[in-house]
This record gives sequence, structure tokens and C-alpha cells, in this order.
Amino acid sequence: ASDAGMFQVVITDNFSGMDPLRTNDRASTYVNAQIYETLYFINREGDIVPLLAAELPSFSEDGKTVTIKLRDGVLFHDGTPFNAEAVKYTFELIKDPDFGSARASLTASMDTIETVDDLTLKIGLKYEDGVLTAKLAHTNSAIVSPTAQSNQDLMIDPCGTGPYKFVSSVSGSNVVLTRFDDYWGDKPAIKDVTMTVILEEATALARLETGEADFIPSLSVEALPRVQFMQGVTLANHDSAQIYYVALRPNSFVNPLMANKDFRTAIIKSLDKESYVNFVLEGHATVAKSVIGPRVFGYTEAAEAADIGFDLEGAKKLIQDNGWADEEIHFLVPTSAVYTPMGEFFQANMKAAGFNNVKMEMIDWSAWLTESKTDDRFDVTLAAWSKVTRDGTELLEPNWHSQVSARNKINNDAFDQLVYDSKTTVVAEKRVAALEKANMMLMQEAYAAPVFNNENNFAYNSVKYKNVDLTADGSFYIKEFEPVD
Amino acid sequence: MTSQATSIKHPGAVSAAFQKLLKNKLATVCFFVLIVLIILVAAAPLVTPYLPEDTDVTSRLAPGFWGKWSKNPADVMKVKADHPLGTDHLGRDMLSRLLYGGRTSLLVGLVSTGMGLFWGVIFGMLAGFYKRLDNIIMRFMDLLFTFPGILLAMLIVAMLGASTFNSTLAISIWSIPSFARMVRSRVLQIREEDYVMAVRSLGASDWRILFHHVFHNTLPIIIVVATMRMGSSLISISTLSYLGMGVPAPAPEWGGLIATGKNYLWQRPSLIVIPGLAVVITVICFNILGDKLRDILDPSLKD
Amino acid sequence: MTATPMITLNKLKKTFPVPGSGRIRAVEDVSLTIYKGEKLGVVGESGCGKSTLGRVILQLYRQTSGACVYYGKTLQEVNPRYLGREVKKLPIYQRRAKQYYQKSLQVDLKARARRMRMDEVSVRANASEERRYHRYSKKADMLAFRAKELRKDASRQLREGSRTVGSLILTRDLPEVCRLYKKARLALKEAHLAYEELIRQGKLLSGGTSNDTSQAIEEQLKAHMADAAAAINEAETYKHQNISEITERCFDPAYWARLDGNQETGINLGKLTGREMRGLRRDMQVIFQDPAASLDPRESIGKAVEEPFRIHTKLGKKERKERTLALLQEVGLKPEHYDYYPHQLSGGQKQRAGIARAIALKPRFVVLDESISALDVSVQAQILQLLNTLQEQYGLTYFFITHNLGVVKHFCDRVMVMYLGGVCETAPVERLFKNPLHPYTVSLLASVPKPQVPDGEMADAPLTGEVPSALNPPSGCAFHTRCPKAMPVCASEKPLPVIAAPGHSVACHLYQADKQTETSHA
Amino acid sequence: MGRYIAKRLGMMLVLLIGMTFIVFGSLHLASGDPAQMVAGASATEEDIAAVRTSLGLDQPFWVQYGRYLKRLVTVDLGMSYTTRQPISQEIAIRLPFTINLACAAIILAIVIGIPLGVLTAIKRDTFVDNLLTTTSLVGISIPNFWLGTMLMLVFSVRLGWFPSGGMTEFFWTPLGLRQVILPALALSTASIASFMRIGRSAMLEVLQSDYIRTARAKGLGKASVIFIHALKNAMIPLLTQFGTSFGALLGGAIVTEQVFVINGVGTYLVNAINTRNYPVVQSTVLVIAALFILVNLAVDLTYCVVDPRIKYE
Ligand SMILES: Nc1ncnc2c1ncn2[C@@H]1O[C@H](COP(=O)(O)OP(=O)(O)OP(=O)(O)O)[C@@H](O)[C@H]1O
Ligand SMILES: Nc1ncnc2c1ncn2[C@@H]1O[C@H](COP(=O)(O)OP(=O)(O)OP(=O)(O)O)[C@@H](O)[C@H]1O
Ligand SMILES: [Mg+2]
Ligand SMILES: [Mg+2]
Repeated sequence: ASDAGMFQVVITDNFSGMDPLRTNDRASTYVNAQIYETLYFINREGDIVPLLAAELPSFSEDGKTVTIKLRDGVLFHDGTPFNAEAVKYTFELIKDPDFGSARASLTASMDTIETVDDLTLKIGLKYEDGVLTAKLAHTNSAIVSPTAQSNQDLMIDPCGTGPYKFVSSVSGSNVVLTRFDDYWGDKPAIKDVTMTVILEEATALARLETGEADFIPSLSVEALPRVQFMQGVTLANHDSAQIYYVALRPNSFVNPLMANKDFRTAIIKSLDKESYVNFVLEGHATVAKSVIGPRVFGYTEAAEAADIGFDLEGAKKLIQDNGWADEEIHFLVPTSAVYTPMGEFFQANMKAAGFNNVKMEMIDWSAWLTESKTDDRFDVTLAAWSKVTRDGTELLEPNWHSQVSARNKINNDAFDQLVYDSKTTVVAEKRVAALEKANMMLMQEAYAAPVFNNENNFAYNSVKYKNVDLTADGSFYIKEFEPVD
Repeated sequence: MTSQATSIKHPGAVSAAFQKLLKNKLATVCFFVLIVLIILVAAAPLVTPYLPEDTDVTSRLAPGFWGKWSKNPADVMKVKADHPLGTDHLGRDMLSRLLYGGRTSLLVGLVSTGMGLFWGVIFGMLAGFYKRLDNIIMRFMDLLFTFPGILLAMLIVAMLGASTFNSTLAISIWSIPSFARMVRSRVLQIREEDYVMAVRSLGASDWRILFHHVFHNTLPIIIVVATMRMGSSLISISTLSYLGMGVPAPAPEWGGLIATGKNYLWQRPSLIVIPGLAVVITVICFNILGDKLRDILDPSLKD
Repeated sequence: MTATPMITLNKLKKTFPVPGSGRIRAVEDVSLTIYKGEKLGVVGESGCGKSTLGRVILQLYRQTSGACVYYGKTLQEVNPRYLGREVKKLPIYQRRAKQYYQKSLQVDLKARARRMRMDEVSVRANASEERRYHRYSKKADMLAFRAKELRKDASRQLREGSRTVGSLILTRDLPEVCRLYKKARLALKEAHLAYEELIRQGKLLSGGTSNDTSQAIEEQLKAHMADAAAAINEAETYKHQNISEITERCFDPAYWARLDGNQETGINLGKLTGREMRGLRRDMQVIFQDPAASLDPRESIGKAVEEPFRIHTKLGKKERKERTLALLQEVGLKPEHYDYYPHQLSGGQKQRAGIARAIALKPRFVVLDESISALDVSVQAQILQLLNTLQEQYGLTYFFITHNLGVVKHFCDRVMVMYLGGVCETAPVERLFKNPLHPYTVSLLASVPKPQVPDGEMADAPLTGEVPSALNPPSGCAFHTRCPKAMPVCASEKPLPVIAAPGHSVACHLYQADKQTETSHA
Repeated sequence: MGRYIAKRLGMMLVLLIGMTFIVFGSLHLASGDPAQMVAGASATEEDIAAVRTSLGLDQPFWVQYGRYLKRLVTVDLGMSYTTRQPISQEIAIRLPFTINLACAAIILAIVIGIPLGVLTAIKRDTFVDNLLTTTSLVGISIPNFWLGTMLMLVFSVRLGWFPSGGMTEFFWTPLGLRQVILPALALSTASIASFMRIGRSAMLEVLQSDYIRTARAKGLGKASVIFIHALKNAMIPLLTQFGTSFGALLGGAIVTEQVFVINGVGTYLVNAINTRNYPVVQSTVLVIAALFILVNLAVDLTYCVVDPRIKYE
């Protein structure tokens, strides 16, 4: 495996497959970002730029029709041309409820999709959609080759327009990619790439140390002290749009008291997030005071006032006054290097505040994804959000809108309306105003408690490679990386 | 050898065996190590002021007493007198986690061995005593035996979900067949003994024969097997916990401690070395005790 | 000896499977009656099946075939469940017997046909004809054999049926007979209940003197017994009438008599359920050959001797201990032995503990399996005395297995000589020692070392040679391989027991056809 | 001998079927709705119902079990919930690595265990014997996941002699050997102890045999001859131990693979259990156990060759 030309990426997350429309986990996103491309792209500055589209979309007067011009001369890996048909096919696939798209909401606003000519697409919208362009930059709306999609299983045999094409893979364990020679853009400097899944971070680090790995795109805080002293390895970080939060389910069947705002407030007041960030994360993150974080569209500093924050005495008083000390709280924690200590820490916090009966349940992350959507599963859970789109509506709608979210179930009409307002206009000010209100409402009503905004830590072999960097959502594009000399 | 073999044929055998055991230096050491361990674990609140879940993130990842001699000045500074074994990543006292974790480990080991023993002895006695049941019971045991190693326990946990109780149950089910086999082969011998027939000729019911006579005479072997099984039960529960299928966090358990400690292998190897040593030492003690007991109680078992 | 039988054995057989090499025939077709109150000595070389026979009688081993019927308790006292089952099965026995017999007739016909063909062929004889002849002859023999087997099966069915109803099994009115027997059984059941109630009251009221209620119950008991007897009497009226033509012998009064002889009025131990047998165990005890092995090593002597009290009585702890101590004293053990464990006792002491345990509940029938061989002479005498006393007091019956012919001579009333699982000779003790008939007995007696050898008695050669294996015993008379008087017939035919004198039966060809030889020996 | 083989084969078949029943039945009882899993997180009630019908999950237990058996016969192990790939393929990729690990471990156990056993027998009741015999107890007392981590800490992290994990090649290649040595060592401690016991008892028997007495009397003491003689003696127990050890090693491999990040069936199974990927759990357990049964069958059949007595059974 010590192939000199091979760029070795080690991923420490479970990897499920290579169909961009059906996978939404981090590892799959890492892989698919190299193979597929979207119409638009959000650059490091947060600006949306065209990628497979030739220019930014043009909206009609009423904002309900949008025309998109596509780039010419783009080929899929299977040799078929990229055109308006392919885009239409992809979007319709996403819309198709039988298809099982990972993010059907991406096309939720689309009503009709027509091809005007080979490279022009006209989309009729149900409402004026302020998030549309951002959504078209989401990896889950990457354009797939219609022929390939209908002939093969993209999960194991992917085909996109990206700079790298698929060579081989050992299911769930590694993927080998190679440069796509007919790529429309600048040819990547690195030719061959292997992305290997190693769930044990310690082992992954050992690989980095011995030179068997060149790049680890995400490192836990625990790993940092070790990486710092590795010869020829550069440790870097990048603040990200990712937010970790505590979600409280107001209409939980486990403990009906969760419907009580004070009860939820008491829980949030007991959580010492500053200590968590400063000590457990050793300061490798920033304490979050707003659900919509600073790097996400819709953030306002004013919203931070709504954060309930850590208030041990306040929590104690609430618990004592109401006699909640023995109330059972079912605390569902996904297992991962981040969530597990966070869960244990917060459980200790709640206990310190006087909740004696916090039942913490550890559950595998992918099981959490499905099970946390079932009804009587938890009162409080931990979650995180990170989107390529970096749009506040994209954060609030899928997670809390009563029609869309099955997990957090706040069923709040006012909130739903605010979210609706935020997405049905292209006017930025209006959108921000609505998002601010919704954001504050989440925190004031104690539906959610932001914990921290993550930093993405990554490490790479700086002897062999340069220009290695992440985007704000934590993903990376190997085509930007270069070998040293 | 023969004098030993006959020596088990009387009722004081167990206590006599114990006396003999204490003549063996190694066994004595093991015995007292276990006694000390049990006392420490039982009296955990007296040994350490901390509860295993008490977090104090300001003094996280502190080294234990050995940090005083560390070459790294940062480590020397971090040493806290009241955390003799240091703290973990959330600043929880390792000594208290070790002791309370030991409670869980030993308890799970004991309960699962006990449950396995109970059913194993019942199945073994029935199979050995009644020819009719023998085939059906033992074929079923064979079936359970076809799941190698910890696989059966994992299957059970996969079915029931991970929890302390379920993993205890899984380990006990897993240990039933080996108990049953041992007991059965002994009962097969005992059944042919004249005294069993003598008691039957007195009109004793099968139940009485089984539980007053056969059972008593299988006792030595049961003690030996149970002691050794304690060791493997302890390994099993820590393995399950290590895999995240045993005692769920944040409750401390030795295997679970090792699993979390692994993330800090480079910063604080003691987090994994100490609970690991605890498991190894305890299991070794049980195994050596079992081994010596076997030499004394049932020399025929020695190859 | 005017005697009521205690136990009768009918063609009792016990084999042990030996993995890989067939079966050991430990007991072969033993038929015997043990009378109430007698001391039956059983002698024979090692491995001839004495212990096994004793254990089969006590149902410690289940017999392979044959019957072992016990008369020590009446049917209403035990009321075994098998009776009901047997009555229900009577028509089945009859039907099966008929089927087997019909089939045998058919097979016979076929065989005869073959034989006729064979006769035709045999006239001409060239090579192929000869082959055919042999084929037919083989086939015919096979068919004849099958017919014989089928007939045996038929009579086996009738025999089984006759165990409950005697020759009534032959009657055509069997359903009616069954009904009556069922009625009798129901009455018996009531009687059993009444009997148990009486026992219970007798136990509860000290002394067991009858009061009003128990008198009433006694009366009920009598009434039920009368009912049962009436029903059976009524059934008896069908006897020898309206006979169903099952086999050719059905109309033969001698056959009726034989079937009637099969009828068991006692309790067939082999058919009892485990629970019923347990109830009878206090009547029938055994003292084992190996005292060390027969005591649970992990149970104190006191506990072991107490065990019968625990199992069969509801005595309190103190009372049990008292009785146990008394028993220990009776057999010559000291009170301190109560807390001893078997390994702390000497061989003789263990044996005494075994004896104490066996006689604890005053059984009616005791198998003593070389029980006093391990004792020193003085104690042997004591124990024999004790056994004698017990017998006089309680009318015990002993099945006394021993190698010590001297003890037999002085202690027993009757002797049975066994060889390789079979009975050679049964006779009253004086007669056997004075006038042994079977060559084996003669040699056995001759083998006893005697202080002085009177000149005239050297004529009998002591036993020589190896005992043949019980795995495949010699054909014919099992003893013929070592018999000084063996004749050609001995190797081929099994001798049947013949009555040589009252109470003296012997199974030997010497006495089979021609009874005169009997005297020649004397 | 034919009967012996037939009996073994029949027994194996019964065990296999019993095992499928246990595996199928136990996961049938497991919590969680497979239809929901297959349908995905965003499925509606109707979707789930449709999936349930299409998978036959609405059928009675026996029908489902029957279908399951039928599919098994055609080596169709179903689809993984998470990757939507045929499980048989996914297992086929991983199984070689697990077997590689188990084989390396068993070779290690034999190569280390038996000579040590012979040594203890020769030095019977000396310090060496006591030390090694007691040490072998330590071998069965160390949880192999912990030992693995410790080995990794010392030999790959501190000393850098071996890679810290992963397995890409089989043990007979140089790289494969380097990769397999630590996990195999961690895995084999208990088996080393077992083989040591066999070596010891076989050697003791040889030392007490007439053959050796005459050899001694003649003044020869060829170590190699003694050793070979001992091996001959150990053949039957060795074979038996091989069968049981192989099972233990397969079981242990599940855990060791986790520690050393080997992409074998063990890792696959643990992930599947964590993600409640029941079809995968089912199939993996089945494959591991069936492998164990097959190895034991092979051992049983080898008896025929090695032990002449069995021919006559
Ligand atoms: N449990 C058993 N299993 C198999 N064979 C048995 C068993 N018990 C007895 N035998 C065989 O049955 C035969 C008769 O044995 P038994 O013990 O009845 O002899 P015995 O007449 O009592 O001899 P001894 O005088 O030596 O006590 C022997 O050949 C013996 O090997
Ligand atoms: N292990 C023991 N513990 C206590 N007392 C014992 C022990 N062994 C023997 N005795 C007692 O010592 C005495 C002698 O026992 P021993 O076995 O030597 O008798 P023995 O001469 O062989 O008699 P026997 O002819 O009955 O076998 C007995 O009273 C016995 O109870
Ligand atoms: Mg005998
Ligand atoms: Mg003696």
C-alpha cells in the first residue's frame, strides 16, 4: 500500500455508499464530493458560485420561475454528456418519494422542471424560494448520469462529473479513485486516491505517524496532543459551520413533564457548556449561544440574548421548587468520540443540579438516526448540524418544522410560520429577520440549547502534500491539493 | 494420587481442600488478593471520597501518584493527592471508577456464573440422570456450543439490546453448556454408584436422590468449574463492555474503562493499563485458585 | 413348610447391553417361588447373577422380561394403576393373538406349498434342479420358522392377557368381562382410599384403636371389597364358556389350567409405576454386598440410617434420632457413630450401618447380598442371631446371597444354586447338603475347604476350569463345559427343571427323562 | 468407517439446521422493526407496510423461517440494511482476513505451545515447569482486546516494529506477516496454553513408555526421535484441540479485529450489531458458527485417518 503516487485519505467514520442522492453521512460525503458535482458551490468566503451551472440562476418577477444555464462540454464518467436532461432526471429522482432520497426537501419547492434547450433548465416553483441556490449547492443534489443511474447501482458503482472517477472499493472499508481525464475543469494535481475507513482513531493516527496515511480530514480533540508532535505532519484547523446542540422534546411520551417549559429550562440551565468546551474540548471549539451559528446565513448577534445558558443555582431552584428531583429524564446519546463524553458530562451536570434520575442511553449513531425519530424514544438528546448550504432555513426546517421533523417534534405553529417566511422570499433582510425570531424562539422556549460551534481539526503529511484544506462545512476537494514538487 | 482421589470422598472434603489450598503459597496469595479486592470494592465509599460519576473537568486527565516522578513538569503539576490513580477525560476519579467498576464487574461475573451454574447444574443433572432427557438436553447444549467464543453472548445482546442485565443474561446462557457437560459426566459416574441404588432401594424419590445425594457428590467439581468460570465470565463482561455491548456508560465497568481509556492512550496510558491490570489480576487469581482446587478436589480432571 | 408365597418369579430375565459386543445375560429365565417367612439361601460362583437377581426382584434393575409378583401386600392396599391398563388392553391381546395365529396359518400354508414344490423337484436331480431344491427347502424352512414364531407371538399375547384374568382371556364375552373387571377395579379404588384413610387415622390416633369414624370406614372398606369380589365372581361365570377360537389349543382344558396358573393375584412389580414401587420399598429392602460403596460418602452414618424414616414416615427430628440410635445399638454400633462419616468406619461397621438402614422400617422381605461376609466371626454370629430374632418377631423373609456354605447350612431353610444366570437346583437345606443332585451343586459342595477330609468323600471332584462368559453362554446346559457327567444332549438342549422330590427341583438332563438316575447318586 | 462418516455428516446437518433456527428465531424476537429499517428513516406508514409485504414479514414465523432456509440453500443471505449490498458478497470479502488471522494464531499456538509443553514435561516438577505452567494460566486470563492494545502500545507505537493495525495481505507475504503478528499473538495466548498442556501430557506419556526406557537403556537419547514420538502421541488430542481452538480463535477474532482494525467478519458483525443491521448479524453469526462446525467435521473425519480404532466403529 506504500504506493508513492497514491494519496491516502483515512476516514474515521462509517461509510455507507457512493450514491450522492441516497447517502448523507460524513464519510460518504467525503467520497462523493470527489466524484460528483453540484450546480453551485459555496466557496470559503461563503459566496455561492456556479459549478456545473454556467451562471447564477435568474429568477422571474414573482420569483416563482427560475432559469438555470448549464456549463457546456461536461461529460459524465461513463462518457454520456451532462445536459439539462440529466439535471431534470436528477431532480425528479430526488422528488420521487419511492426513490428514497436522503434529502427530498432539496427539491420540495420545485413544481415543474422543464428543459428549454440542451443547456437551459426552467424550474417552476411552488413559492418564492430563498434557499434554492444554496440547496443546489448541497451534495445531496449532485447531478448523476441518467444512464448510469438507471443501469447500475450507484451505491457501489458511482458515476458523476467530478474530477475523480471510481476505480474499486471494498465495501465499507476503502474506495480507490483516479483522476478523470475528461474532466471539464482544471485537472487535479493528484492522480490516485485511496480513501480508507478506519473507525479506531488511534489506529488512524498510527497510520499517519508511519506515513501510511497522508490525510485525516477529521480529528477528535483527544487526538490533537498526539498529532502535534508528529514529524512531518501538519495539524490544522478550520472553524466550521457545524453546531452541536442539545435537543429537548417538548411532547415526549417518556416524561410528559417535558411539555413544561420550566422543566426544560431547568435542564438547560444545568448544562455547563463553558466547562465542557474549555476543559473537555480543551478550547478547540467555541461556546455557542445561538442555534444558527456565526458562519451560517441567518445569524444575528442579537439572537444570542435568547440563550438560556448555564445557571446552576437557577436550575437547582427550579428543581427544588417544583419537586422534580426524581423525575426520570431519558437522555439518548449517540455513541461517538464527541457525543459520548458530552453525554456523560451533561448527565453529571444534570445530576449536580439535582436531577437524580437521568437515564442515559448510548446508541450507535446510525441507529440513533432512525430511532430518534420514533415517538417514545427520548426526552433529551444530543445532535449536530452541518450543511454545505450553510443556510439557517436549512438548519431550522428539517430539524424543527412540525411537517418535516420527526425528531424534535416541537409542533409550534408560530415557529413553522417563521420558517416558512424565511424560505419564501429571496430578500435577504426579510429572511434574516424571520430566522432571527425563529432562532430566538427555539432557545427561549427551551426547545434546544446550542452547545458549541465546532472547529474542524485535520492533519496531513506536509512533507508530501500542500494546499490541503477543508471547507467551512468540513468537507474537502482533493482536486485543490497538490504534491510537494 | 490415589490418596488424593479418595480424599474427596468425604463430606469435609471442601473445607479440607481449603486447608490444603492454603498450604500452597501461590494459591494463598491469590486467595488473599481476591479477599482484599472484594473488601476494597465493597467498601469503596470508605476508600475514596468520590463517586464514579463525579466530574471535575478542571482536573481532567491528571496522572496518578506516579506523576510525581514524571520528567514532564506539566504532569508533575497536575498530580492531585486526592486522586491517587489520576482522573479520566471528564475529571472523574480513576480510583473510584476502578472500585465501583470492580463492583459491577465482579457482580456481573458472580451473577452470571451463578445463573449459568444454576441452569447448567439442573440440565447436567437431568441429562446425566435420566437417559431419556440426555439426548435432547445434550444435543441442545451442543448446539449452543457451536457458537464459538463470545459469539453467542453477542447474538443474545444483539437480540435483547445492550444493558447490564442483558449482558449478564447473555454470559450466563453462554456458560450453561460447559457447566452442563461437566456436571453430566460426573452424574453419569455417580448414577452408577451403589449408594445411589441403595438410597433408591430405600424408596427415595428421584428428586431426593438427585438433590440430596447426586448433587452433594458433584459439589467438588462444581466448585472447581465455577471458580474457573468466574474468570472467564469476568473476561466476557469486560469484552462485551469494551465492544459497547455490556454495561452502558457512564456506569463504570473495567472493560468499559478500557474502551474509553483507549482514546487517551497517548496522553494517559494509565487509563487503560490500570483497569486492564485489574481484570488480569482478578482473573488470574480465580484461575489459579480454580486450578489448585482442581488438583486437590478432583485430580482426575488433570490431564 | 406349609407356605404362602411371598414372591413368585416367572421366567425372569435380565440382560445388560455391552456397547459393541451384545448383551450380558446376567439372569436367564429364573422361575421361583419365595415363601413367606423363609430364609432362602442363594449360592453360586462369582458372576453367576445372584446380586443381579436380587436387584431385579427389588426392581432396582428393571427386568428384561418375565414377571416378578409380590404377595406381601394386597391389591387394595396398593391398587396399582397397571391393573386398569391391563383390563383395558384385554381385547387387544385377544385380537392380536388371533391375528398372529391367522397369519401363522397362512405362512404355514405357504410353507407347505413350498414343500410340495420341493418334493416335485426332488424327483429329478441335475445340478440346476438341485439348486432349486435347496432354494425351496431353505425358503420352506424359513417360512416354517416364521409360522412358529408367529404362533409363539400369539400365545405370548394370550399369556399376557391371562396374567390379569386367567383363562377368561379366551372367552368370546370379553367385553362383558372387561366391564365387570372395571367395576371391580373401581370398587378396589374406593377400597384403597378407605384403606389409606384408615392408615392415616391409625397414625393420627395413637394406638390406632377404632373409634366410630374409623369403624365406619372399615365397614366401607369391607363393602367395597365385597363389591369387587362380587364383580369378579360374576366375571368368573364366563369362564370356559363360549370360547373364542383363537388358536388350536383354545378348547384344551389343560391349556385353560395353564392360563389360569398365569393369573396373578399378587402385584406384578415390573409393571408398577416408580411412585407405586416407592410405596412398596419399605416392605422390601436390600443390604448391599459392598458396604463402602453403598453408603453415600458425603452423608453421616446417622443421616444414612435415618433416611428411611425421612422418606416413609412423618416422625419428628428428635424421634427419628432416638430410633436411629436404638437401631445402631441393635446392630452393634455405638451412639457416637451417629456423626461419623463412612470413611471413618471400618468395613464391618459400615456393613452394620447398611443392615441398620435396611431393617429400620421392619421390612417384610430383605435381600442380603453377602451382607455378613465382611464381618468378623463373632459379629457374624451376632448379626445372624439378630436376623433370626427379627424374622421370628416380624415374620421376615430373607433372600440370602452368600458364598459361605456353612452359614447357609445353619441359617437358611432352603437353598437355590445358580450357575451362569440360571437356577440349577432348589432344595430344602438339609436335603441339599445330604443329597445334592445337580453335578454343579456336588462340585460346589466339594470345593468347600474342610478341616478334615473324610476318606469316602473324595469321590466328588471340586470345581475346576474357567467360568464361561455371560456374554455368550454355552448352548444347552450352561454347565456342560465343566460338568464331569456331561452327555451329548447337554450341549444341545437346555434342561428343564424337574421335581425330584417334594420341594426339590433340579435342572439337569441326568434327571430329565429318566428319574431312576436320581438314586444312583445317593 | 462409512457409518462413522455418515453419522458425523448427519450430526453436522442437524447442528447447522438447529443453528439457523436459533439465529433466525432469536433475531425474529429482537426489538426493532426490520421493515422500518429497510424502508429508511423518512418512510411513511404505507411505505413500511409495503416493504413488510414485499419482504414477507407479515407471514407467520414458520413460513418466514422456511423461506429463510430456502434462501440459505442458494447462499442468498439477504441484503444489508445500510449498504443495500448482498451480504454474501460483503462477507466473502471479509472472511478471508478473519480466517487468515485465525490460522496465523493457531500456527503460532502450535509452534509456541507444543515445544513449551515438551519442555515442561522434560523439566517436570522443576522451577521451569512450575513457572511455565503458571504462566500458561496467565495466558488464559488476559482479555485479548487488552493484550492487543498493550502490544500495539509497545511494539507499534513505542518501538515501531510492526504496523499498528489493518490487514491487506495474507500472512505468508512479508507485509502480511508483519501485519498479522501482533493480532495473532494477542489472540492466541489461550490456545498456546492449551497446546502447551497437550505437549506436556503427550511428552510425559512418551517419557514413561517402554520405548524410551529401552532407548535409555541402550544409551540413546535422540531428542528429535523423542520429539517426533511425542508428536505422534499427541496426534488425537492435538486434533481435538485444533477443533476447539479454532472455534475459540474465531470467537476471539471478533474482538481482536476491532482492536487492530482488521476488516474481517468480526468488525462487520460488531458494526452490524451496533447499527441493528439484523440481516447482517444473522448471516455473520451463521457463517462463523458454520465455519466452526465445518472445521470440527474436518477434524472428526481426520480421526479416521489418524486413529485406526475408529474404522471399526
Ligand atoms: N450394571 C451392570 N452392567 C453390566 N453388566 C453387569 C452389571 N451388573 C452385573 N453385570 C454382569 O452380570 C453378571 C452377573 O453379575 P452379578 O453381580 O449378579 O454376579 P454375582 O453372582 O453377584 O457375583 P458375586 O458373587 O461376585 O457378587 C456378571 O457377568 C456381571 O459382569
Ligand atoms: N478415618 C477415621 N476416622 C475416625 N475413626 C476411624 C477412621 N478409620 C477408622 N476409624 C475407627 O478405627 C477403628 C478401626 O478401624 P479399622 O478400619 O482399622 O478396623 P478393621 O480392623 O479393619 O475392622 P473391619 O474388620 O471391620 O474392617 C474403628 O473403630 C473405626 O471406627
Ligand atoms: Mg454379587
Ligand atoms: Mg478393615
